[in-house]
Amino acid sequence: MTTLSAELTERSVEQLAGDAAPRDIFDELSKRAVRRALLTAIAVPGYQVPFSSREMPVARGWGSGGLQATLALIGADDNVKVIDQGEDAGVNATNLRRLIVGNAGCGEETETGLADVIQSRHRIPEEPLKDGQTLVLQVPVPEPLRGVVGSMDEQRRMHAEGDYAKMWVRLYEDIVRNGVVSHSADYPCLVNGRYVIAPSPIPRFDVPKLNDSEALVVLSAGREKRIYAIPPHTRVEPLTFEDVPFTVEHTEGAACVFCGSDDTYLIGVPEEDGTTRWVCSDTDWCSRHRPDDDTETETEGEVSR
Amino acid sequence: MTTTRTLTYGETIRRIGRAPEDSQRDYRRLIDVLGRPSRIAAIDTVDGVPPVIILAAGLADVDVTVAVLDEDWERPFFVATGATRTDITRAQHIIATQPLTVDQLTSLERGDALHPERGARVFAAVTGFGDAVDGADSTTLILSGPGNDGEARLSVDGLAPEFFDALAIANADFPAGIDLVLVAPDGRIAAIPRSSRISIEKPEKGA
Amino acid sequence: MGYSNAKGGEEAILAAEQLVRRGREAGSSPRLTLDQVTERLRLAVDRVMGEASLWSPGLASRAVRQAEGDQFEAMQLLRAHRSTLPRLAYSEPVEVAELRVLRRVSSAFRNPPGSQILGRTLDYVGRLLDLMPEQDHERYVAELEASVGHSHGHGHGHSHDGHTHGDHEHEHRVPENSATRDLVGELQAVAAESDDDRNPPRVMDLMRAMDLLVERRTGEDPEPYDVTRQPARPGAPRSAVLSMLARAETGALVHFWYKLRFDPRSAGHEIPGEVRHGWLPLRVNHPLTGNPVQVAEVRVTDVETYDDLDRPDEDRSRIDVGYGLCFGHNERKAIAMAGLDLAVHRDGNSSEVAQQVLITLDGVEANGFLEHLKLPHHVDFRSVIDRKQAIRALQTGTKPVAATDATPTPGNETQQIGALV
Amino acid sequence: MSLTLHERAQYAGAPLASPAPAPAWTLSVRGLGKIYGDTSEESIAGTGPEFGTAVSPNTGAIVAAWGVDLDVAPGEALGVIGESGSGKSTVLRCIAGDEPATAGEMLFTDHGGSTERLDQLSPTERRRMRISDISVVYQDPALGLTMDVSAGGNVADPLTAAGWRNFGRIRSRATELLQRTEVPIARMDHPVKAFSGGMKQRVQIAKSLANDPSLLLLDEPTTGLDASVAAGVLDLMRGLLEETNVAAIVVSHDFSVIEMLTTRVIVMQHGRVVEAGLTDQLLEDPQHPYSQQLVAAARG
Repeated sequence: MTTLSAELTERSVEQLAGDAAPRDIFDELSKRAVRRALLTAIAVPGYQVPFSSREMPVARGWGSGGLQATLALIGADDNVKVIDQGEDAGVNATNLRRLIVGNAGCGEETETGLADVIQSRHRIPEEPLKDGQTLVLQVPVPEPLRGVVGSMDEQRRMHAEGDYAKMWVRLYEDIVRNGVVSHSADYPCLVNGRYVIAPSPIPRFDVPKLNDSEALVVLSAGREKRIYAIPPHTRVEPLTFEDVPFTVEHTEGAACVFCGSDDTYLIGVPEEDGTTRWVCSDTDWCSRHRPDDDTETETEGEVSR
Repeated sequence: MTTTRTLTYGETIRRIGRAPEDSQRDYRRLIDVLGRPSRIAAIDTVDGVPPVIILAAGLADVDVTVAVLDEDWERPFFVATGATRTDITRAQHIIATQPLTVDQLTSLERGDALHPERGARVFAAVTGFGDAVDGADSTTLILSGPGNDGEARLSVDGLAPEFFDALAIANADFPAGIDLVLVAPDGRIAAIPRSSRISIEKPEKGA
Repeated sequence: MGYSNAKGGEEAILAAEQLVRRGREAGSSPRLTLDQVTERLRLAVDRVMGEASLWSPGLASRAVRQAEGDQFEAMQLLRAHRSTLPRLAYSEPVEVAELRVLRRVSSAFRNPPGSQILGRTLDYVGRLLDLMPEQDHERYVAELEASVGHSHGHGHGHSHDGHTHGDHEHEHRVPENSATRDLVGELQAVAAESDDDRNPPRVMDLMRAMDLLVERRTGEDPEPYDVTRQPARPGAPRSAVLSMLARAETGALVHFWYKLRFDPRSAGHEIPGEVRHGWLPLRVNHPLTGNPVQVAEVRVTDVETYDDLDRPDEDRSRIDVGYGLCFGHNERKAIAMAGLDLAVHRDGNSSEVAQQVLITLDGVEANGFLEHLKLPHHVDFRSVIDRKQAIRALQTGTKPVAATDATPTPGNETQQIGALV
Repeated sequence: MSLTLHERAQYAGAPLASPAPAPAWTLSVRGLGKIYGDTSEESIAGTGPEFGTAVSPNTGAIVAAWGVDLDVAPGEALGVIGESGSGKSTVLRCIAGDEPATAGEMLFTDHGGSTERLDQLSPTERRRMRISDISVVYQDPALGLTMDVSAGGNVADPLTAAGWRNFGRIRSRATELLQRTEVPIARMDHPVKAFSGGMKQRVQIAKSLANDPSLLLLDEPTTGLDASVAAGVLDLMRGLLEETNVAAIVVSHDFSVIEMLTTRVIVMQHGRVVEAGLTDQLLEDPQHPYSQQLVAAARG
């Protein structure tokens, strides 16, 4: 390959890419494809709409679906909140937020109430969502029947016919064997009395927030190229038998060491002495509900260079 | 509904093709009304181009099949959007500047339980939303289902009650069905997803 | 020059090799130095060392260069070279707790004891193709050097190699509220790869304190099973599984782990308690004094992972443990290894999963057998054609076509049988 | 919220036809046929008892069953007997909906008196019939049960499919059914793969009765079980048929099974019905040579 052509390709690539302008990471027509798929998802609540999911600057399984949904939704005048496990400053949330704000030139927000679009992995914020807000949930495995039946054709038939008997049998077997429903996060839910969905690995604690929500909830699975939605004021019920109450994660006597809350989703921070300190998973909510005189800014764990 | 053809052809094409920030804003309004059937929102209008064309253009591109039921606007629409043109029975998007007949509605692709996404989306121009003083040519729909706390009412001018009866039957086989987007000349929009159950409120005085 | 299998192979083979040798030296660019391979293609070198199961960055970079970047060729070269090396001694067992950590993250806990240490990782960087023009490189490196000074423990100012031009000026503004500062305090980003000694408490000890774990220290497997001396077959102990996983091909491990995600019995996935990259001491007993002496340090990635036992026949109150360790910095391999160690434990060491882990994941074996298809098979193929003709003759009731060479065709014999059927 | 026919009609405002007076039979089949391969007319000729084969000389197609007529009324059990290859299991699979019939009309009337043309229903509607209207007990339990699931769980399957959502009631209904079919309740929560052949059939029978079906299809239910176990299952089956008002079709190659369970029987050979009549009459005085051969074998 002669040097002339090497030089040529370098210059043409540079003209194409432009020097320092923030490059677009998701082209306009791809946004329209996601928008069209989302229209069907809203019109058929709970149905997993196949969509032309593109590879993104975040790896598959790290939020590429959520990123495409958010970028398809937002404009420059939107405020975007991005959280991972409930934390704005989580490293993955930080990376996603950088990409979104850098690309769309939109506002950046950590207060749930002030955000137009909230992209989240595995949590629904503690602050109740309002009319006009949209929650985008990142979804690793969109198919609730994945652990029930192996064949994908059979899974599609079951959804098409609303035939979820096998799912209920699993629930029956679970209770018979363990005395309690042992399904932890990503608890299967029935949307609009028709489709069973995987609500993404949110804790059972967050599932009731999906029912009759004021906000539109968009669930986007980039790797498996499926998008589905829960419109506002739509019935979402966790699959439970009438006489087996739906329980949520709760530890008796646990309260957040920062804000004292005992009715938000808490996570245990293991201490050297074997005890566990509880802290809010929704760090932004926690910071806005601390007693005013709280000067304690003790950091978690040891600071290491 | 005619438009004065003062615009040059090139001018029309430019106005149909929406800038990314416009189509994004239109879209947010569309999913707001689609998610809450009976809610009415408004998109920014563009002089000389019917809003129904504007809204649909923002969602059209080479990857979507469209049927434009309007001789004047058909060619400029396809030139401006590059969308793939097809006949009404196979189109994913149908743009109707005039009321669709019941036959046309029943001929649309509704998808099936295995492929609900194949159900068509109709962008239909209407004259208004219950604006006519004497209620003439106005149909009041009672909508229930996702997006509504119980029942909600939506009055639509410019589409006959039979149209909505046909829509109800077309969407009876949920999840197969058709999603309807209604666009008034002043840019107001509303939508009826196939998940909505529709019944027509009988007017008090003789129909 | 065409080649015929029968004769004249010698010249053809030599000619082919010359083409390879000349091809390798062609081109206007200078020859790739070993330092360039080791420093600029370090992850390729790490991967080849793992899959060849030989720790030698120098030899591995030679293999990568010689193989022109082809991983399978490189691991084949290094594995074959390994067979030329005499085994001088057996190293002493080392506690993995002694790992001197460069990077350590936990998915299971927000604040693991000893905190998350991000270290050098691309995990939280936008994976954008770097289109920076070549001539800007010097300026970029200069800025990089300058930036090492001001980025300190606090905040996310971590610099990371190979990040894109676009991100370069982008200032991380960490949202300023107290909770986030607390979190940031914990999520320490190690600015540069520091060498000071550090081994934080292990998450495993924490889990054992909670008494939720399945006990895998059963003592049934005291001496590590040596897969190079005794081929590992189903039923082999855990140390055989771990050894085969350690030398398995990275792509095979990733795909085999991913395949399991679509089997309803293992649809959920495990959660890594700890992913670590760092240095392990290598000790042997001194021939005279008999005391262990450290002779080297080996860089490894190790992963400890936990899974919810949710099958009917399992103890639902317990969490199972998987472990994986491999040479160099190869997190996807170690994560897959730990997941498959756990999967084999759950399914049993004579299960189908165990068999596939032990038999099908070695890159040299799999690729060797695959590429052997290029070898001449004309003897077998003639035999295949012969049977096809015999069956076709039976179906159409005709006498089979006489074979091209003079050897007697079994025609009449098939005809007789044909009449009987 | 998949819409039933009734809801759909009402929803769309169209008037609903009033149900016709309930007919005498649960199932009436006319001209049932199943051809594997070329299904044109050409395949029929040259097949049947008189030709001693079901393989069409013209097209090579297999005319597994052709021109089969049968009726069965509530509370009655109809036998279908023939050797393997006679087409008896094919007939049963077509009625069950496991296979689409090539020809024929199948009219089905449930307890409530509403009638359906089974052969005109979509696969989805056919499957829905199998929840509460038509149940099958297969010779191979793996076709009727999910092996990794417990006995109770297998009985819960049709109950949840029919909309039962109360765990306590599901469990007591499953317990009641398993007790009725003499499955030891202590083993109710064990996976059925651990059960013996006879016990698996008893679980299948319990599962088949879960939603009080109008029609019960038994495909060689005791074949492959040793004599004493088979006798126990047949005895149980006979008791259940007498107790409930279910219509049943019993397919078997064994006249003693037919004799024990059924009141009427049809004899099939090479895909055709060669004789039909009351079971005990046919046993006493079989007309068709093939029937005589079968009866002789049973008496032998």
